[in-house]
Formats: sequence, C-alpha cells, structure tokens
Amino acid sequence: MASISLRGVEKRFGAVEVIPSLDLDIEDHEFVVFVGPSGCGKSTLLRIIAGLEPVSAGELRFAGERANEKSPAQRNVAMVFQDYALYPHMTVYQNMAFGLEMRRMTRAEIDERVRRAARMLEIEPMLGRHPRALSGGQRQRVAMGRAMVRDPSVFLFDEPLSNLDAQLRGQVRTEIKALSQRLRTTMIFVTHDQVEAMTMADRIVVLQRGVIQQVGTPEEVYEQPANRFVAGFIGAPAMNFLPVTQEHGAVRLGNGTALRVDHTRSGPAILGVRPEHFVAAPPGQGLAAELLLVEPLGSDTLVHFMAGEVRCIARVRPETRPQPGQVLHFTVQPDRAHLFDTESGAAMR
Amino acid sequence: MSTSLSSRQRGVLALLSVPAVGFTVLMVAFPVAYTLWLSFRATPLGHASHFIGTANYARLLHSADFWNSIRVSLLLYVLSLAMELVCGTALALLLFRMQRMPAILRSILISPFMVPPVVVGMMFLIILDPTIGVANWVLGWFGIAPSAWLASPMGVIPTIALIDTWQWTPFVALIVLGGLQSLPPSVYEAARIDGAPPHRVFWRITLPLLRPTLVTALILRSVDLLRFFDIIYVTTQGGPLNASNTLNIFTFHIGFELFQFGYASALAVTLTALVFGVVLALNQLRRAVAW
Amino acid sequence: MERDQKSAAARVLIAVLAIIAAALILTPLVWMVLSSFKSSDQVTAYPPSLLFRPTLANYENLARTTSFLAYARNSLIESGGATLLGLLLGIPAAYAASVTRASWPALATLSARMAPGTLFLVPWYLAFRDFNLIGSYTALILTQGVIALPIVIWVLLPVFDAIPRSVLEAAQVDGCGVLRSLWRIGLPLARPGIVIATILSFVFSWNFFLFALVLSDHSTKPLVVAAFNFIGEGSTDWGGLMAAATLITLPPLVLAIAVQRWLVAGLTLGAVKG
Amino acid sequence: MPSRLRLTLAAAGILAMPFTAHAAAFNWQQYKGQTIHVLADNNPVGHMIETNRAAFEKKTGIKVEVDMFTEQQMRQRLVTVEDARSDPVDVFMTLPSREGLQFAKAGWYADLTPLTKDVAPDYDFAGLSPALIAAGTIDGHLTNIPVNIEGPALYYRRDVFQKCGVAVPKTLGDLPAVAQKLRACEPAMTPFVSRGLRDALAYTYSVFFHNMGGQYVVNGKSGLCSSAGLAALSLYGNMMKEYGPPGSVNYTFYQISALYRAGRAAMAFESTNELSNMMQGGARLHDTGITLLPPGPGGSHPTVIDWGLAISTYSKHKGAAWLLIQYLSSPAVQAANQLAGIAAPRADIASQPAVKQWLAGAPVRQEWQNTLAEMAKTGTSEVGYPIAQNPLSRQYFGDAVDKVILGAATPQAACAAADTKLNALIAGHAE
Repeated sequence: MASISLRGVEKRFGAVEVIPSLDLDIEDHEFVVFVGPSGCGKSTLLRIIAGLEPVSAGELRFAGERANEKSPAQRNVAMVFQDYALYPHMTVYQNMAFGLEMRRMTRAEIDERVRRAARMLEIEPMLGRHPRALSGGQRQRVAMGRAMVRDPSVFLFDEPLSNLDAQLRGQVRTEIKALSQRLRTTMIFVTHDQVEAMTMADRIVVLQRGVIQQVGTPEEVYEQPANRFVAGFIGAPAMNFLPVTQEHGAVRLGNGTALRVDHTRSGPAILGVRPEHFVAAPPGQGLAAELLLVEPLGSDTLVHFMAGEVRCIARVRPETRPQPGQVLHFTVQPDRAHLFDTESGAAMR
Repeated sequence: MSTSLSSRQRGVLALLSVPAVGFTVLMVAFPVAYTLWLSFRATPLGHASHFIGTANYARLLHSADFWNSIRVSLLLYVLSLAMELVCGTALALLLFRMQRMPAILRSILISPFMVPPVVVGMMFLIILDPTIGVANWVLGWFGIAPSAWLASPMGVIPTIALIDTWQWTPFVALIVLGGLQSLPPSVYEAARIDGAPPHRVFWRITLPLLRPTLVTALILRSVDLLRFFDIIYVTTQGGPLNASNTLNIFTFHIGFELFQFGYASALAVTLTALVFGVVLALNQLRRAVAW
Repeated sequence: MERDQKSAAARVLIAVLAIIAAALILTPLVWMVLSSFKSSDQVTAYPPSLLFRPTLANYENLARTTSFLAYARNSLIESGGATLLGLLLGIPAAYAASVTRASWPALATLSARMAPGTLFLVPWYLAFRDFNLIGSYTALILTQGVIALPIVIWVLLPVFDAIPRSVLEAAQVDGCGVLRSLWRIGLPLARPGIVIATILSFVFSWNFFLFALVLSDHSTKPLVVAAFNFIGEGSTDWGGLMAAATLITLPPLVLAIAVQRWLVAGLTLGAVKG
Repeated sequence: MPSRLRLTLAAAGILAMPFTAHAAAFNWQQYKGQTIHVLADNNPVGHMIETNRAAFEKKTGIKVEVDMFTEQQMRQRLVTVEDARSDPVDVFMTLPSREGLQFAKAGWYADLTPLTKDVAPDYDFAGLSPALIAAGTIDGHLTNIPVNIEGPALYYRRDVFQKCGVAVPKTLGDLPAVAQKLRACEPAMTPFVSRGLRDALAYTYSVFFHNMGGQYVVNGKSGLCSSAGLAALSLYGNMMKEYGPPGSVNYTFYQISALYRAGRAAMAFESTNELSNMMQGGARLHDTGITLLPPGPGGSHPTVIDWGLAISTYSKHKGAAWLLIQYLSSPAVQAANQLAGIAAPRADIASQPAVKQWLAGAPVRQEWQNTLAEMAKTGTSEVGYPIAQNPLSRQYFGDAVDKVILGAATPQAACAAADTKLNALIAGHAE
C-alpha cells in the first residue's frame, strides 16, 4: 500500500550530525530490517519515517507523495515501541481501540477490528485487563495488536523483542514474520540483533554512524558484504580478519603462510574468512592453529586460535572432538574468501 | 528529547504555556516595575516622591540591620529546609507504606499546613510560653528544664524552624508522596530480588529516583522560606534583639510600620533578587537530576 | 522463618515510627481543637486543664456574631476559583514544560512567589482600582490564582516527567495531536499529581490573607481575614480564635479526605516502565 | 469578645435612648441612604463601634460597614488605601500618640474643626477631654475625636500582697524590694510583668521614664541617656530580667493578660483596656487591685492615650462620617461604653447613675475608674519621641530596653547605641 522513499535525508541534534545524508527506497509490501550497532542511527531513521522526528534536510515520500510535513497519523503508520508504550490507564481493549477512536470509526467497526486482531494474536481473554496485569510477552502482543487494528500502510517496529526472554523472542520473531506474510503490509523493523535481521528481512539495511553500508537481501549481505563493517557485523561468530599480502591466486599471512584464494590482485589487503569457511587441511599444509579454546555447540564446534597477532574462530565438525592445545591445520575455501581494502575497508572484487 | 518535536508541535506546546506565563506577567510585571521604580525614589508619606538615584540601595548596604536580616533569613532557611525535607520524605514514605490507612487519618496527618499560619503563630505563642505554656509543662514530666523558646536570642530561630517544620512537613510529604506514586514499582521489586536490604533500596533506588520531586519540594519551600514572614510576624516580630528579623519582616517594618516606601522597595527588590538567584541555582539542580 | 521475623520487626518499627510521627503532628492540632471547647481563660490556664467541661459557647458565639457562613462562602468562591484558574492555566503549562524540557515558563510563573507579598499590595490596589475591581471576587480570584498557579505547575512537572515519552509518542502515532495527548493520556496518568496539586493550591489560597486584606471588601472578605477578629488588644478571644481556626481548617481537610481515593498508589506507570 | 459584655452593651443602648430623644432639632436623617466604611482596630473600642452600629443605622438611615483587624493589619490596609488616595475608608480609628504627627503630615486626616460646629444640641463638645482635643489638634486642624482613654496601670493581687505582708510600693524605687519579697513568699509566681516586645513596650516604658524624671527630647537632643533616663532603663530592664517571667522580652498584652488571668503574676503593668480580659472567667475579679505606677523622682506622669476616630481626607461621605463620629463620641453612647470597660474621655461620665451603679459592682471597677481619672488629670500622651518618626523612635529605645532585659548590654552601652540613632532621627538625617 505504500512505498517509501528517502532522498538526501539529514538529521542533526544541535551540532551533532546523526544522519549525514541518506537515500533509501522501500518497496510496497516489503519487510525491511534496519540493523546496526547501537547509536548507528537506525532508531532515529525509523522515527523519521514514523513522523516522530522531523528531518533537518531532505525529502521523505510515501507512495510518491511528499510526507515531510505529515503527522504520524496522516502517514498512516503504526508503531510497536521497544517498551511497548501501552497506555497504562486503559484496558487492553481500550489500548487497541484508541487509535481507531481517533480516526472517528464507528463503535461497531472498532469492536470488530479489535476482536479480530485479538483473535489473531490470541489475546482475546485479556481484553478487559490493564497492561499492569499482563506478562511481558502478552504486553508485546497487545502492542502489536494495537498496531494491527489500525490496518496501517506501514508497520514500524522499534526493537520490539529486546525485552523478551530468548525463547519467547524466537517465537515472536516467527509470529511477526508470519504476520507480515499474511498482512502484506510494508514493515520496517529495527534491531541490533543480526539474527533477527537475517531471519525476518526481505531486505536488510545495514547502518553505521547514520550511513547506509549496504542494502540487500539477507543472502546478499551475508555472502557479498560490501565492506569490512558489514562483513563483521553480519554473521555469528563474526568473520575473521587477517592482514595479508596478495600474490597471484594466493595471499600470504604475516608469518609467511600462503593461502589460496580467488580474485586476488596485488599489494596488502585484509582477508576476511567466516568461521565455517576454514577447511581442515592435512598436517603441514596451510595455517597451523594451536587451539586456545574449544566451544562445542552441538551442531558444530567452534575453535579459537591465534593466526599471527589475530585471534580467529573456526567452525569444525563436532565429530573431530578437538582439544585445547591440539594443533589443527586450516586452509580457506578459495571462492568464499573475502578481501577488503586495508584503508577503506571496501570489498575488493 | 526536545529536538524530536516538529515545528507544529513546538508551536502548540509553546501556546500551552502562553496563558500561564501571560497571566503571571500581567499580574506581576506592574507591581515589580512599580517597586523597582519606587526603589530609586524618596517617598515622604502623603506627598509626591522624587528621584534619589541609588541612595536607598546604598543605605541598605550600609545598614547593619540589613546584613543581620540576610544572616537570619539564610540561617532560618537552611535550618527549616533541612528539617522539612528530611521529615517530609520520612512522612511520605510512612504514608506510602501504610496504604491501607483510612483516608481520614491520612488527611489528618497532613493537615497542619491547612491551619492558617497566623493561627499557628498564635497557638505556639501560648503553647511555647515559658511560664504558662504546655510545652515546658510536658517537658517537665521528663525532667527537662524549661526553655525560653521564642524569647531567647539564640533559641528563637531553631524554635521558629521547629514550628515551621511542624506546619510544612506535611506539605513536603504530600509532594514527595506524589513522586513516590509515580515511581515504577518494578524497580523496588527488582532491587528486592537483587537482595538489597530496605535501607539500601531507599538510598540507592528510591532517593535517586525521587530527586526531581525533591527538587520541586525544595524550590516550593525555598521561595516561601526565604520570604519567611507569618509566624514571626505573630510571635516575635523580629525579636528578641533582631534575632528573628528576617529580610521580609525587616522590609515589612520599614514599609508598613515606618512607611518608608522607597527604602522598603529597595529591600523588597533585594529580597526578590535573592530568592530569584536561589531559585535559578536550584533549577539548574532540577536539570541535573532529571532522569 | 528468619525473613518473617525480620519483616515482623520492620513492621513493628514502622508502626512505632508512625505513632511517634502521629503524636508529634497531632498534639498541636488536638490542643487547637480542645481549646476551641474552652473559655479563653481556660485556654491560657496553668497548669493546662486536661479535664474540663467542654463548652460550645465559642462556636455559638461565632455563629451569632460573625457572618461565618458568608465568609466561608467567600473563601470557597475565591479559593475554588483560584484553584480552578491555577489548574486551567497550570496543567497545560506544566505539560508543555515537561515535554519540551524548557523550564523558563515554570520559572516565570514562580516569579510571583519570589517577591515579598507586601510588594504587591499598593500596585495591585492601584491597578484594580482603575479597573473598578476592588472588593470584587474577580480581583481576589486573580490574585490568589497567582499563588495557586506555580504550585500546580511545579507539582505536576515531575509527574509529567515520569510519563514515558514512548507512551506519548504512541498516542501521536495513534493520531493524537498535542492537545489530545494531554487530554487523553497526560491527564489520566497525572491524576494523583493533579489531586495533590489541587489540595495544595486550594490550601494555599485558602489561608493566604495578605491580598484579601486590601483587595476584599465587606461582602467578599474571606474566612482567614475574618479570623483576625479574634485577635486584638483587650479582646483576644483565645477560645473563639481556636474555634474559628478549627472551622477554617475543616474545609481543606474535607477536601483532602474526599479526594484521597484518587490518590491510590501504583495506579499506573509501573506497568509501562521497565 | 465575651458574650456577657455584648449583652451589657445592648442593655446600655436602651439606657441611652432618653438622651437622644429630645434632640429633635438636629436632623440626623440628612445623609439617609449613604453607606460609610469604617476601618477599626480589633480592641474594645472597635467592638464598641460594631455594637452601636445598628442603633446608629436606625437613627440616621446611613449604612455602616465595619472592617475590623488587628492593629498592624488595620494600619497596613489604611496605608495602602490612603497612599493610593482612594476612598474605600471613610472613618478610621487612629492612635494619635503614635501616628498623629505622621498621618497629619501625610495629609490623611480631614480637618474636623468646621464639623464640630454642626452638632446635635446634647453633644457637648466641650465635655470631651480638653487635653486630648488639644493633642489631636495639629497645625490648627482637629485630626480626630477621642473615643476612649487608656493607659498602663498596675494590676496587682491584693490577696498575695496581704499574704506576703507587703504593700503597694510607694515609690518607683520600692518596686524591686516589693518584688523581692513577693518572690520569697510566692516562689511559683512571677512578681512583676510588663511589656518586653520591642515595638510594644514604649507604652509601658514611657511611664517609668517619665516618673524617673526623663524627657525624650531636651533642647532638640535625645534625653534617653540622662541620669534619669539611665535609671529608668536600669529599673525597667532589671524588673523584667529579675522579676519578670522567662521570655518576657517577647511579652505584650497577649501573654501578660494570659499570665495574670491564670494567677501566675503578682503584678502586671498593662493597659486599662485589658480589664475585661484579665477579669474573664471571674478568677481575678475579687482579688485584684488597680493603681497607677508609683511616682518616682520625677513625680507621677502616667501615660494616657486615646483612640480617636478620624475621617479620611479622601472620603466622599464626610457628612455621614461625621454623624457617626458624633454619635459614637456623644455623652449617651460614651456612658454606655463605660459600662463595658471602655473608659470615656469625658470627665463627667462617672457621675451618671448607670455608671455609678456599674462601678459599685466590684471594688476593682472603682479602682480602675479612679486610676483612669487620675491618668486623665496628670497623664501625658508622650509615648516615644514627639516627632513624625515616632514609630521608629520606639524601635530604637525598645531595642535598648530589650538589650538590658536580656543582659546583652549594660544600660549605659545599650542606651548610648540607641541615643546615637535617636539624635540622628531628631535631626532629620534619617528618612
């Protein structure tokens, strides 16, 4: 129902520039996740889209129409806040009905919508309660319900899962994803958790210091990170970064070890290897790694070792039952290795 | 947070303050300007006043009575304020803890400030009379020697501070109670689960969270205490020997007993400036403790 | 087990503290009320007469010689009007000051309480005379409103501050403008604070006599000014004064009792913070 | 005001009827329909106005509204209104001994001289105390009409004096010795009490000062520290310090009357106005004697002052206002006042039958009346310095007295400090 486009959007708080200048297009029905470390401007960006935060410069368009001056209500957005921001003095029903009331909807229609949403979210029995009588998860649902009943053109989520325990978080994540597929509304979701981003997003927008680092599908940002920041931020455990010198078809580590990788040029670079892209090699070949720490995860095992000055993590098959102190040898999958410019951090292709 | 408002919202919010500020300015500007004007003039009673420059201010700066009144005002201010804040917070906690106390009892516990201050003064004049007062009579049961209370130059300020504390502790308590009731109970619960003993919860959690409310109490009491008047006016009129002659009492004497309106205006302006300065400083505190 | 003992001990301690506090607070009040049932010579008798034959003479005298009800009505109109005025102007101002974090409006309204009350007497008298308002309820409500307004604002500031911003933003997203958020969200959430502000500003203007002293006339004189009728050379009527004081104290007390139920704790914000 | 007193007053109102009946020639109704506002001090005189209001309204068709306040409040309201040259006050009570010169200089008093020519035949203007009329005439203008006389008198306990075998002191110098004996014989009792509150004590201190032979202004200089002045200061200070109640430095009529009424003081030097207050409850009615303060080296100069009724310069109802003043100061009303303990500033009142009967009701009343008569004859209304800044002069020497009472300074030092300020004040250097 609404595509959103940002052109040259800037945001300053006094002298502090939070968002320098930003362009972004979000398609109708798209589920977009803004991700980045805290303080990267992702929440500010969301609040700009919501209309809670005026822009310092630039233009904001909803469905092609300039929206800078529009209030949140006029933009027809709904938002789920990090702390849910339920109205404490209203019952669940009243909380959900409030926004509709503001739109002068008839009682009957309000009732119908509230009940429908409550049914969908399985919070019907709680309609008469006040927020203080609800558990965290229930409050979260009410917050979603409050957003849903409005039938908004854009759904905004500001880290809505951060107050939930891990198990519940996974469950709600799935629910939101399912909801988005059912409602087919544009959704923007802000999180600092890259797992949430990866699992839910149609497209991920990675932000750092107010600047978009990369926009792409989860696969794209994972497999083809645009720069060292994205590469390091997406994926857990994080990508390993090793300073190397490029030679033809190989890179040489500081200690002289040479590793074969594709796409090399010449000169210094940063080699980026995800833990799962280390490949066990026969003794004497590749990188000799004396294990410092072994973390069995069940499905696979993480091993920590030093490669020169850099601490690395590799993912190995659990059957190998590595032990600390043991020396393993690794090479990297040549086609999965990433090379980044030492200065700019940009991916070298 | 303030920068997050749109210009339209800012406009509406600014409009919300306009009636209050406008009303105050309308009411206060003329009297203050008038007093300021008068403070530079000599005002022979019943005759036209004339400009005398800063002579009234020079006079107060050279007046021992003025400096004495500043000292007395500040002493009384600090003493009363400290007692009222401590007792008021304690009373508020008590009321807060005893939620099920009947409304009537709660109301009576906060009622001293509902008694007109002049009556309070008259009442304590008799209760604290060294010879026929109940206070010494009761203290006598416990073998405590009679005290001169309001009649001792040394004791008068503490005594007045005590009376004022009796009257205004409930006021502070009520404000603090309001603050306590808007604190999230989950914080206490969290702290209790963390195993903090009650007094630690108070010092580490409750009190810091109460700071904005305490600053409100502080400011509201400060403006009144620095202008201390009623009880002294009724009981000692500034005596004995000027020992309770606060700046406001002194100003009143000059103005409405001696009818020296020019000089009294200079004193009133000075007192206003003093209160204003203290309030500005306390307001910085308000900003500093906002959470 | 140990925990139970501990909390029992704490409860006893609190009860003891409560009793001491109550005794300290109540003693002078009891003295006042008892004195109102004594004759003047009994009030100042020594040793104090604890056992005495109570007399209603002071109250009868009050009813007979003073237009007590008329003064009470004046006080109600003036303090009630001033409180309403204070709430009407003060609530929006406090809300705005809290949301914008700009404190100068709050400071500005406090200015009337920074100056000694006597500073206002002559200028106000001159001004109200020019508007032909001396002795009018209007003049008294306006001047007492100056007293009530800053109390409302300053009591409500921290209360509004305690409302999470996100709740107000949620209302904004739901389609509320500033005014409607104030009305639908701010007001209900600040209710305990508003109750307290109401009590405080009512009591303040109820007991403030200085402005009424020169601005009221015969027909608009409030109770507290009338109370001075009991004090004077050769005529200090201690019993009458205490009876008047008791009666003057009653209306604010009744108000406080009446609004207590709106003061219930933990009403609201706990649910949304943290 | 005790209800008994009010009843007496009402009865007196009826008594007063015959006096006014044959005054038909004078047109009391000439200002019918007007309303006048009276600003009154809350003391027996003020109450007297209130009591007589209804009868006056009926007689004249003038509506009277009385606003009564404590003295300081009254002055606060008055000065606000007068300073604004405003007219909500037509008639106000005034203390000529304190503020007469000051208010006259400010031009707040309307001149009553022409009005006194137009009176009812039975008014007897000449019967009003000539001394008070003279004192109230400033620069040829009659500023007020006296409606009472009063002064500090020595209330003492006959029974205690008898028990302790002491007599009323013959001279001021005997006072400490008498107090000493009373202390020895009745240790639980305060031997002597008088005013100690700085701004109130001029009234009582002036009698000590004058009786010692002091004069406030001698040849344009302050006489506070003359040898007579120092003697007065020492005596007053020491009496209060040694024989007064603890805390006497704050004492004014509130505490003094309460203390005496409660039977806790053997002697109280306080206003004659306090009679009904001191007698309230009846405990003191039959064991109290009243007399003047004993004479000193300078003779006997009791303080005698009056409350007067004045018309505001800015009043728009001067005619009606004068009718009220005339009525309240008429022989008939003043005779009635006397029965309520308000001493009339008319010498011949005491000879009226109703007054005689009242005086015979209790010995203390007759003594009170005698004391007042003596005051009227020999008294002076010089309470503090006879200058426009009289109120400030009272503060200055009040300070000195308090220092002595508290032992904070020797009489010499306390006096010297006050004298410097007083001389400056007399010279007009201070505003």
